[in-house]
Amino acid sequence: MSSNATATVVRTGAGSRFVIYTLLILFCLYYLLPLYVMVVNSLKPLSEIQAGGMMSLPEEWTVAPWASAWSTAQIGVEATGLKPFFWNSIVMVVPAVAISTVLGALNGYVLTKWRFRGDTIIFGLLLFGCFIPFQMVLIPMARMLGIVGLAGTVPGLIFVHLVYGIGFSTLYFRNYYQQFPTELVRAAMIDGAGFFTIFRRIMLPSSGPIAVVCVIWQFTNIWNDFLFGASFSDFDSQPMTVALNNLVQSSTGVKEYNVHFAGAIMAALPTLLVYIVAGRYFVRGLMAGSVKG
Amino acid sequence: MGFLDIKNATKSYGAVKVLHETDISIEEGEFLVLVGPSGCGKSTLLNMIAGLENITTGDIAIKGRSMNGVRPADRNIAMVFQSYALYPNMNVGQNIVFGLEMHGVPKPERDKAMKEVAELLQIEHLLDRKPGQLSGGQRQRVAMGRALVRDPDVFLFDEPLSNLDAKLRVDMRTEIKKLHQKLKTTIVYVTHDQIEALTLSTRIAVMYGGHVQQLGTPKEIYDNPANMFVAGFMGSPSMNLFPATIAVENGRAVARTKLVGGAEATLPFAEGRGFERHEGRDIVLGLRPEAITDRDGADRNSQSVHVVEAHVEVTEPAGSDTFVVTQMGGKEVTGRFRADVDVQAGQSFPFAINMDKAVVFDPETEARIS
Amino acid sequence: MRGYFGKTTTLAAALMASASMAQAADVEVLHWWTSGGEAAALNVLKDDLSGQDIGWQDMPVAGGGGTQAMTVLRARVTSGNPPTAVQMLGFDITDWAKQDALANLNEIAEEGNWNEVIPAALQKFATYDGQWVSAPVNVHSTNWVWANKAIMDELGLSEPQTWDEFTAALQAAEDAGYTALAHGGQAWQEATFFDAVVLSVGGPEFYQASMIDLDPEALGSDQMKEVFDRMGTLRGYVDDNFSGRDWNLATAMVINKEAAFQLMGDWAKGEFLNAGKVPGEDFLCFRFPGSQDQVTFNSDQFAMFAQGDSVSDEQAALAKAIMSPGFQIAFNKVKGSVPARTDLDAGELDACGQKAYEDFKAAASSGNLYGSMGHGHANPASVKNAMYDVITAHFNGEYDSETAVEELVLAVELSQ
Amino acid sequence: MTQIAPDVREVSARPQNAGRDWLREALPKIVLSPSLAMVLIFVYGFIIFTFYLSFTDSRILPSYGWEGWSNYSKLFRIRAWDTAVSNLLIFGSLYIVICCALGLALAILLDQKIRAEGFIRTVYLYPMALSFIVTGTAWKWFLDPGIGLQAVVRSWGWESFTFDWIKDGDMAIYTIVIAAVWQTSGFVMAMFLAGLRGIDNEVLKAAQIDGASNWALYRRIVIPQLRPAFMSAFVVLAHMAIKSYDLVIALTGGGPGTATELPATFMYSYTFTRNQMGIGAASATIMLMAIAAIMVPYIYSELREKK
Repeated sequence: MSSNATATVVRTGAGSRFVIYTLLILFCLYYLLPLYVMVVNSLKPLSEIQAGGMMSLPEEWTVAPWASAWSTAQIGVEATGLKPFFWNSIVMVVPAVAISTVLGALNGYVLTKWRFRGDTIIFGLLLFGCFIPFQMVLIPMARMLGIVGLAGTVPGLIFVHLVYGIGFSTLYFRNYYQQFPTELVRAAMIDGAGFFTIFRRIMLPSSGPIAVVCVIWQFTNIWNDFLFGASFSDFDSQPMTVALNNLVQSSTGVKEYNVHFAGAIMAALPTLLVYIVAGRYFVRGLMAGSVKG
Repeated sequence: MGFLDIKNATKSYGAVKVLHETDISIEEGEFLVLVGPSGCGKSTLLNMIAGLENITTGDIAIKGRSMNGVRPADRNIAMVFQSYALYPNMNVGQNIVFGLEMHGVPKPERDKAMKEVAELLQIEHLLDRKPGQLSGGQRQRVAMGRALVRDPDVFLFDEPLSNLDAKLRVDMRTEIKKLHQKLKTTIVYVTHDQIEALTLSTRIAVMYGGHVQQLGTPKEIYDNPANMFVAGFMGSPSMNLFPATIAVENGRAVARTKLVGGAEATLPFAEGRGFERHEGRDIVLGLRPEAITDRDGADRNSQSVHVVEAHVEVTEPAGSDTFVVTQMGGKEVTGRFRADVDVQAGQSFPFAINMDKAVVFDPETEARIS
Repeated sequence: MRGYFGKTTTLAAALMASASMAQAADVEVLHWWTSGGEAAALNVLKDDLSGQDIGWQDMPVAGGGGTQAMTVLRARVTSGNPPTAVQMLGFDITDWAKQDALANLNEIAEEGNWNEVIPAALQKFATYDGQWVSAPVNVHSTNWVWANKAIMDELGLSEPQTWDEFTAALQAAEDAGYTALAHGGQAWQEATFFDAVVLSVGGPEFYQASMIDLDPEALGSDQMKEVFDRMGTLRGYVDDNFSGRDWNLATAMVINKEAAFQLMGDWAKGEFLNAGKVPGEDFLCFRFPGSQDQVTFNSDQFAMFAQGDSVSDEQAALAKAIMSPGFQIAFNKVKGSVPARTDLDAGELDACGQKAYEDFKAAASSGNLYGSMGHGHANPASVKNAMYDVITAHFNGEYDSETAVEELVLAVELSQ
Repeated sequence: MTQIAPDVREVSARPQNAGRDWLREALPKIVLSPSLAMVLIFVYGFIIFTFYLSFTDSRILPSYGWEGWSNYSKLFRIRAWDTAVSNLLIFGSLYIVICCALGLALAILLDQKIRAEGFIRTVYLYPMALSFIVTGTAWKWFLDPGIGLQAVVRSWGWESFTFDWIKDGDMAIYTIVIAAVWQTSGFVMAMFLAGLRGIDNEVLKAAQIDGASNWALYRRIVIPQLRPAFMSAFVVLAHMAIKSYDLVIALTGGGPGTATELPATFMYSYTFTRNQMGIGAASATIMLMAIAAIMVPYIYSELREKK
């Protein structure tokens, strides 16, 4: 786990450094282009968009589309904007991410430090579960939720995300804990610490980097999910993506592209924020285990 | 019944038996070293004593109480790991008392114990640091402190010095020895370093291939190795082992072996060892380097020193001694000469061989013949 | 199928029974009307209900012309937690009715005389097995051509009456440097062409046989090859950049005088009006040449999901409100469609709307009202989409007309 | 020793309780069991359920009339299915290969003590944070020859520039690749960057002293050491490729025609849009078997090696 966090010692000449920077900047443009299109067009009046020129800067700058997307755009019968749905998403995403991370950590802990006959098969089963197409589970899942009485509830939705997120969080934590010295666990056992004490006092305090990776991954996936959010929510718990979809996909009527773009960026802000804030720990977290072994 | 009894213990992973039937019994206050090359089963045995691995068959008892099924925390043992296994998120003080905390010892007592241990190991100034900020030797001390504070029945050490540099290793070795002499605790210590084994232990179990090859005091192990493996593994440079044949001359058993150039050396055994009955038998003769010296360096108390002219192949001055290499029975043989002896490679030189110290092995079974 | 669903509905009923205690007098409505105008129109309904102390729980799921909503509906029903009322189209209503999932609205229908005021072609969808199961909100007709009047005037064109006149007009527009036909390359838009072309080639009988009765002979006939040939001709007048374009962008081409014509349902009118264009002055609307007497339609309806034995009071109130003349006019004024009932005064509608309402009433009384295949009112979803596949593949040049006919027969067979 | 430590012997000497022992032994398994149970029911149970449905006459909702193999025989006669499968092969292999190549290249470039590395890294990484519900429209515009890249380049004076793949049935699938690569390659880059940072610099110094050129250094020393990163990237990418749904819906809706249909969109459309749940289930079954055929040996070999 003691990895060298610095850049490579490979040396490059001035000429190749110029080429490297040029390439890096070109790719920055590639990655930023769609965001540029969205931002620029979210700051134009609709008439400018309809007049064409999706790449050009606004002649008249306006934040009206943003205000509209946030609080007055038509989402359903009422023109509420995305505001109320934002909270719905938070209420669902935060517990789902938290539980799935903790559960993944526990699973990884058991699978690496409390190994038993057949544990690899169980891990294989969990891992393969990541690959199931979500469209396939929609109907049986709805049925199960109905049977246990969680249909159309926030806990139900959290549960669904938990089930289909568990594979990846277990994968991350298992690979990370595999690098974690087993001797520490043994020392703690001899010191008299039990299963959960070791987890809480020894493993968790050292799990920061991988927890960041896991949280980023789960947060992104759950926040951006549309299918489950639309199918398993209720009228009062529809998440942000469903609202955004309603904003953008309205079948007939004028398409207010500027408002759509503003709403889209708005819906993406929390995930963007997570990436920007936690991004620096992300590579470190990946480094500390998940891409090794 | 001893303080720590290992009775017929075995360990298997599936069909693979990594530890064969093992019986070891030591008394309170003994320092048992399990020594052997990697993969010999020594760490497995230690983990079984600790309760970190289950026993497949047999029994391990501490103070007469069977430990089967008793979890590590309830065995009243403490362990020092090779990597020290210090909890990275806790400072030194917390590391030391973690075990006490887990056993429900109240905080004032814990703090008192921590102070005492820190004082004993001279690490008081480190108590607030995190393990990551410590040097190797300091970590080693903290790891020991963590074990000491528990006042266990048995201390278990798993190659505790192998991550230290050579100088520090020697210092810590001495320190452990002192500590043992002072505290008189029972210790089981695993190492692959035979010098550590010889210097520290009161008893050594030499292990190889999942078997205990020999269990005995350091002197027994050194002087009377039970077989060729033990002979070769313990001591440095290791014991010379070369083929010879037993003959009887004038009613006295001798070993005959070939020197470089085809000359035959005849080496009489000490009186009364009874090798006469093995007349004509092919053997492997074992001689420590210190039993092969220059003429003046030979042991004056020895009954049977014999001088042989032999061809010197290499000399290796080592400061206090010079190691001189020749061949006997087609094998390289190293002798330990005094440093001021003028001996050159290529010349023929008299080697004084102390046959009192000779050990004899069966070439087939590799066991010692007595 | 009944066996399975019987169980779910019992369960659903049990769940809903407990749930509805807590939230008595609320209706949860699943729909996909999220654009400003539509939502405003629905608000009329909401206010109407709140006047009767019935709360409105809004459950909008937009996307794919209601397909997203239908997916959600299936999850909701399977989980035993169906919405109170659901916006539905055509054969979806029948499919759900077959599952015994919908509430019987006969009492309200009788009271409101629905049998008289709703044309038979609509009743085909709104009733199942002699029971009213849904309340139609509107009727969109889909065989419209929208034209830029400035271009037509410039080229001296009048409203084409026949296929040949139409192709001549298209050719003239193209020769003058305009995009002759504004079109968005999405399956349903191409299917909208197809509806109109089928009618223009073979008339109502052929439409009935091929699109509604799915007669393999009609589907494999020479007439059908002619239909595909004409589709190919239309393809020739579409610009290269059509694929994937949203319909409203195509409409914008007509508005902006880039294109001369667009074939689209009456919802396109909203785009013209929003752009400040005046019907009859800036743009024209007329029936696709060769289908002047027919109206192909699709109709949004609200079906009520059964909650126990009988329709609940709130559902009844909602159904009544939907069928009320006030709502029908108010809603359709905004939506661009026409009321589903034939007994209203259309004075409040605009010129195109009045014309459409007259056409609709005429077609209804003369039996020329046909469900649109392109909009799921001629045959079930599986067949419709199978036809989409072939029509789109042909339109995109993957098949020639002959292959297309063969594929159409096969696709329809496989989808049933 | 007793003088320096409190006596803990009493605690350790307490009699063993059989029930507690059992609990202690079983605790790890108990902790794991909810996850296992969830996966067994909600993944494998559903797979079996879907498998069963594929033999039934299910249309709008599950129904249990036995139909035998007819859904499968219908499935294989549907041309869109062939298209979907071959598209997945094209898309999946291109997507994985390009993402890995690009991710690796960017990681190597970014590993050269670049100024503002943190910023550039975030720029490369952020697309992963966005769903295609968000970026779909922007991409659609960008790829649209009428208003997107083609139009812009032409307005700069290069009149013959043509980029109309999204409108071209043969090329449209490649535009899906472009957008998919855009979304994930930054993430792959981060994985490789982490792998690169984990490589011992001593080894690189040694190789430099041995006279290895930079090119040889990377090809012979560095890249072989990135194998675990490749493996992780492969799992993530394969999983994304198979699940690609939003992407296609947002960009092309499966068109032109059925040119960009993928198994995931096919399955969704038959199960939900076309009310032919039986065929949808059959396609899901085939898809799962294909996934299993690729992933099971991979997972097996990975897990075996690690022992």
